[in-house]
Amino acid sequence: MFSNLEFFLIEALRSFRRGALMSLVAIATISVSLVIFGLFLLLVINLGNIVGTVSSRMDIAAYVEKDISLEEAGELQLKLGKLPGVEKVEFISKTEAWRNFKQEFGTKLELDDIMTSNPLPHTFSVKVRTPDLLPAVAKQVSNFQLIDEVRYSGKFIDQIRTLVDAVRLGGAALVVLISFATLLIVVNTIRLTVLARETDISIMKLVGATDTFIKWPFIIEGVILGVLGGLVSFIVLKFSYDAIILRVAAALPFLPLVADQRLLAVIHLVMIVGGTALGMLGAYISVSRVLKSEV
Amino acid sequence: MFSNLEFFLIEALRSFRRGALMSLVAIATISVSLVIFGLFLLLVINLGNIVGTVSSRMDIAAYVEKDISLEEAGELQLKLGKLPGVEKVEFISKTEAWRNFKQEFGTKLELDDIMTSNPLPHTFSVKVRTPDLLPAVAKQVSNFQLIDEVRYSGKFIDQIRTLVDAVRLGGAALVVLISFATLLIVVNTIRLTVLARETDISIMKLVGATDTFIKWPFIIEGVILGVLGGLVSFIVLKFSYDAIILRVAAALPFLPLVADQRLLAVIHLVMIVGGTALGMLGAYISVSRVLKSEV
Amino acid sequence: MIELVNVSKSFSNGVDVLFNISLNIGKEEFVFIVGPSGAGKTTMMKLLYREEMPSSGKVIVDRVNVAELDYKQVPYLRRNIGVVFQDYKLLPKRTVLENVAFALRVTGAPRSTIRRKVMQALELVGMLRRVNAFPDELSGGEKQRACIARAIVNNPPILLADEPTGNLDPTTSWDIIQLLDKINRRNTTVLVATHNKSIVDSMKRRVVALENGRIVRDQLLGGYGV
Amino acid sequence: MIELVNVSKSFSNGVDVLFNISLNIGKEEFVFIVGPSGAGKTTMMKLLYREEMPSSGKVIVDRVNVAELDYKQVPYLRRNIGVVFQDYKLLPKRTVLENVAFALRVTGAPRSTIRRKVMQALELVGMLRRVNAFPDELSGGEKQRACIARAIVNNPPILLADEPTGNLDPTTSWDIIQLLDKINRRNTTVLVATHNKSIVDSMKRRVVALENGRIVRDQLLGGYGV
Ligand SMILES: Nc1ncnc2c1ncn2[C@@H]1O[C@H](COP(=O)(O)OP(=O)(O)OP(=O)(O)O)[C@@H](O)[C@H]1O
Ligand SMILES: Nc1ncnc2c1ncn2[C@@H]1O[C@H](COP(=O)(O)OP(=O)(O)OP(=O)(O)O)[C@@H](O)[C@H]1O
Ligand SMILES: [Mg+2]
Ligand SMILES: [Mg+2]
Repeated sequence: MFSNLEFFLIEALRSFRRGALMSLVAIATISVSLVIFGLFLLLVINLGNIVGTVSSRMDIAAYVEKDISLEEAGELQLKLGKLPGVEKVEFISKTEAWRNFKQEFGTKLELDDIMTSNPLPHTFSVKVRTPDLLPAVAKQVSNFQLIDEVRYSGKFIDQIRTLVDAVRLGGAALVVLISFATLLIVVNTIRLTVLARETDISIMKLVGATDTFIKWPFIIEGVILGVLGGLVSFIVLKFSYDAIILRVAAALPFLPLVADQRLLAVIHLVMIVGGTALGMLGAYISVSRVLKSEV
Repeated sequence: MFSNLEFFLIEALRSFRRGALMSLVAIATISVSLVIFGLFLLLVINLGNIVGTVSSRMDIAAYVEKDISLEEAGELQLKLGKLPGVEKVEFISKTEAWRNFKQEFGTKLELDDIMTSNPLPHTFSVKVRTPDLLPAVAKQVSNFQLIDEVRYSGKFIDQIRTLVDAVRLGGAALVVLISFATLLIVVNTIRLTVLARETDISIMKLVGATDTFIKWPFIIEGVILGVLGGLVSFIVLKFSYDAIILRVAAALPFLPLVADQRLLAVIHLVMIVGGTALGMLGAYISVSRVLKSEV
Repeated sequence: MIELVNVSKSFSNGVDVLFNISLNIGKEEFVFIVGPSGAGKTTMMKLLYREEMPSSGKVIVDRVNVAELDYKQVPYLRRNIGVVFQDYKLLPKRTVLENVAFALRVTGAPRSTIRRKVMQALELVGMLRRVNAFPDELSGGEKQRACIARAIVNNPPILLADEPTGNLDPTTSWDIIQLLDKINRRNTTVLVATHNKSIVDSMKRRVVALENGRIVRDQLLGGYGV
Repeated sequence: MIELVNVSKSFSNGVDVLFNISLNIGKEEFVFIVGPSGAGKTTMMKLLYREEMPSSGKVIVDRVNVAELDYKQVPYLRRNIGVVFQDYKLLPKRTVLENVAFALRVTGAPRSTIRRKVMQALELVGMLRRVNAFPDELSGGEKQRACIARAIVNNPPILLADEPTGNLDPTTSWDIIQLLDKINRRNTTVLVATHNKSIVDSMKRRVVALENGRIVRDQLLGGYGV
């Protein structure tokens, strides 16, 4: 088997070269579908990321009515920060809250004239890691003696959570669907190139070639088509995505786009490896089919 | 030319039937890429719609400090509603606003004990048609004598507006890109089926067929492949989208998905017509190429 | 009808095939082209219906210099030249009937006459039995006869037959040659490239012998050998 | 070496081609198969290397019933049978050299012996001049000779030649037949289907005549006709 590897490789390269136009058309098709796949993947990942970030901004407000010292507040803040699932705790003193309130409504209402004392409580703003932790964390926060009341916008959070779940689920479904579509397109493209050589295959069988012997060069050729298609799509996607995040970062700095180089590297790898695997698979399936239908 | 139409049609159907496997593979590829195209289109349209709706929920708050009668309020509401760009005007009386406020902060603050009178103003909540109209409308609203102050969350709105623009632009770019990709895939797929019949074409030329005569059956066959691919993708897309909106409507009732039957019909039409046109184009390009390269 | 003037042909990959060929064939003639394998017989015929272009010299068919013909005119030239290709060139996905009919269809002939003429031609070559078979289902000789039927179905003024009896038994071969002879008598110029010595010898027609791309003999009432 | 016992063959579309053929060919024999076009010569040969399966009867090659052979074994059967196909069956995108080499490559022969044997075979058929040409660039006779070279390159114990001289001039034809004869003397069973009367007549070998799918004559030291 392996003594033939060199020969198979040469064979594959030759048929690739001699059927240049078909090969180019096939590579173009494969690249295009992989680029779409990659774009979709990045889109879904970014959507998930955006929704995730938005939802992580949801926080719990914990009110303390008793007048506490800054020391007590700091201590409590530390304790709250150590609760599992909590990302960040902010302290807004009642004075600060009152200032904010006055800033919101104040200019037109002579509040200080009406009210002699600040009616608002101290507030701890507790950020949790994921929105589904909100109820549990809220419960724990309310167990602290000093805390009088705990609030979070339950209904809104529920909606956001459902939305996040939906985007994640829909995204996953989309990725599965597009993966499948890409698979179909790549496999079909390669199948078309193999079908075009049915006659060759039947001649090879007639002069005593085993199925395995016929298969290998086709599979290697499929791999070559897949690798090249994958590489082209990788290059296109890398440069266009880099351009996109640059532009988006400039225009919409508040949008949290994924620019984690390691994640992107993984995606690019997936595309190249995927292209290769699909090329191989496509060739394998097609040539096996043709072989079976031949004498 | 047209006396031959029947013949060409028969020819096309025949070669379609006799190259059944290749035709099926081609149709599958075309359908798949059209389905992706359609999904993308629907995704982009829905994203645009969602962002649009979210942003249309942004409103202008116009405060009236003077105590006005219900009559006056109604009159003003009517006038505001007639401003260009305004979609809806809501009136929140100071009593109502105070009640809302107390509901938000009230349980823990004995507000009524502290404050003898309601410190809040009457509010008109003005919804505009598109977020970019906000500044202009706000200015006009502030021109009314009774209105003391006008507010809208400028920075947030600016962000939203940029986001909406970005989604629309990005969506349009994506749609263009995916259209192009679909075009490439469909055209290439058909090209592969034509390339597989180069020998046939050269024989036809040798027995005296004109280029036009050779072209037509291929073009008709391309149209058939395109139509069938378009139809399959239409059916797949229609049923899956219907299923999706049903589920989404149940799970995320607040998400404004596009279910406008006329718009959907247009999209489906685009897919079938697009498939057909691409099939024709693909066949035309490929067969012309092959013809030129032959003797 | 056919005139070659100082025609040479080299293929793009540097193979020289024909050297300075000059030949004049009248409308009523029946000419055998003989010569060893690879002498250039097929290439010479290809020049006439412009499957190949001459490297130099003039190829005149029916008073027209084929090499200078407008691309658009080539199909009409080819309709006037029936060709029995050495390798048949049948369309693989069409039946015998369809293959033969194709040569008439391209001319825009009405459907009714097509069927009649096709059946006539197939009868002449003894292929009525296999009209609905595909080329893959034919024996070598049957393919050859289908190809002959296609070449004559159109009653072209010129008929080129490249080794038309290579896969036929002597009896059928003889029938085919008689047929070509009959066609020739109906005012068709006929060129036959062949290795069939007995046929050439017994027909006693003009013989043009090629060797290594040169005409080495041009003899009225000739035989296969010298 | 080869034994057919009551073999019949009908194609799936209902065409009956062979009727109750029985035939026994020894290891050292050289047999001509003759008969009119469409008689069933090619079909009979196809049964031997299992391109077709018999509808009934036994086809025994080298003591093995070919029809019952395991699918995996078919390539090995075919390596033992060199075939000159009537329609050549050269791989279009490979040169003459590569086409001939292919028949050796499938056997896993080492590279060095491949080149030597291929050049030898091509020399025997007089094709050294065109080793790097593609089939499209060959004349009819050259294709045929390339196909012959491929069939013999492997020194198979059985050689089937289906109309191996249909596109060759008498001299080359004669050379090829002498070559087949020489191969036969080196202990190879040779079957030649042919329409070439003069060759069959002058070789004086066993002749099997087919007509309409039946053996009508089986004669040692026979001629083409009766
Ligand atoms: N397309 C081509 N490119 C290169 N060489 C070619 C091409 N076509 C033919 N030849 C060469 O030109 C020479 C003459 O070929 P041609 O087919 O004319 O021979 P022929 O006389 O018809 O022979 P045969 O009797 O074997 O058919 C051959 O040596 C052949 O290899
Ligand atoms: N695959 C097939 N399907 C149907 N009929 C076939 C098939 N192959 C061959 N035939 C028919 O079987 C008959 C015998 O064919 P075969 O090729 O064996 O003839 P042959 O003796 O080799 O003739 P020739 O001398 O013309 O090559 C022919 O009439 C042919 O049309
Ligand atoms: Mg020739
Ligand atoms: Mg035969």
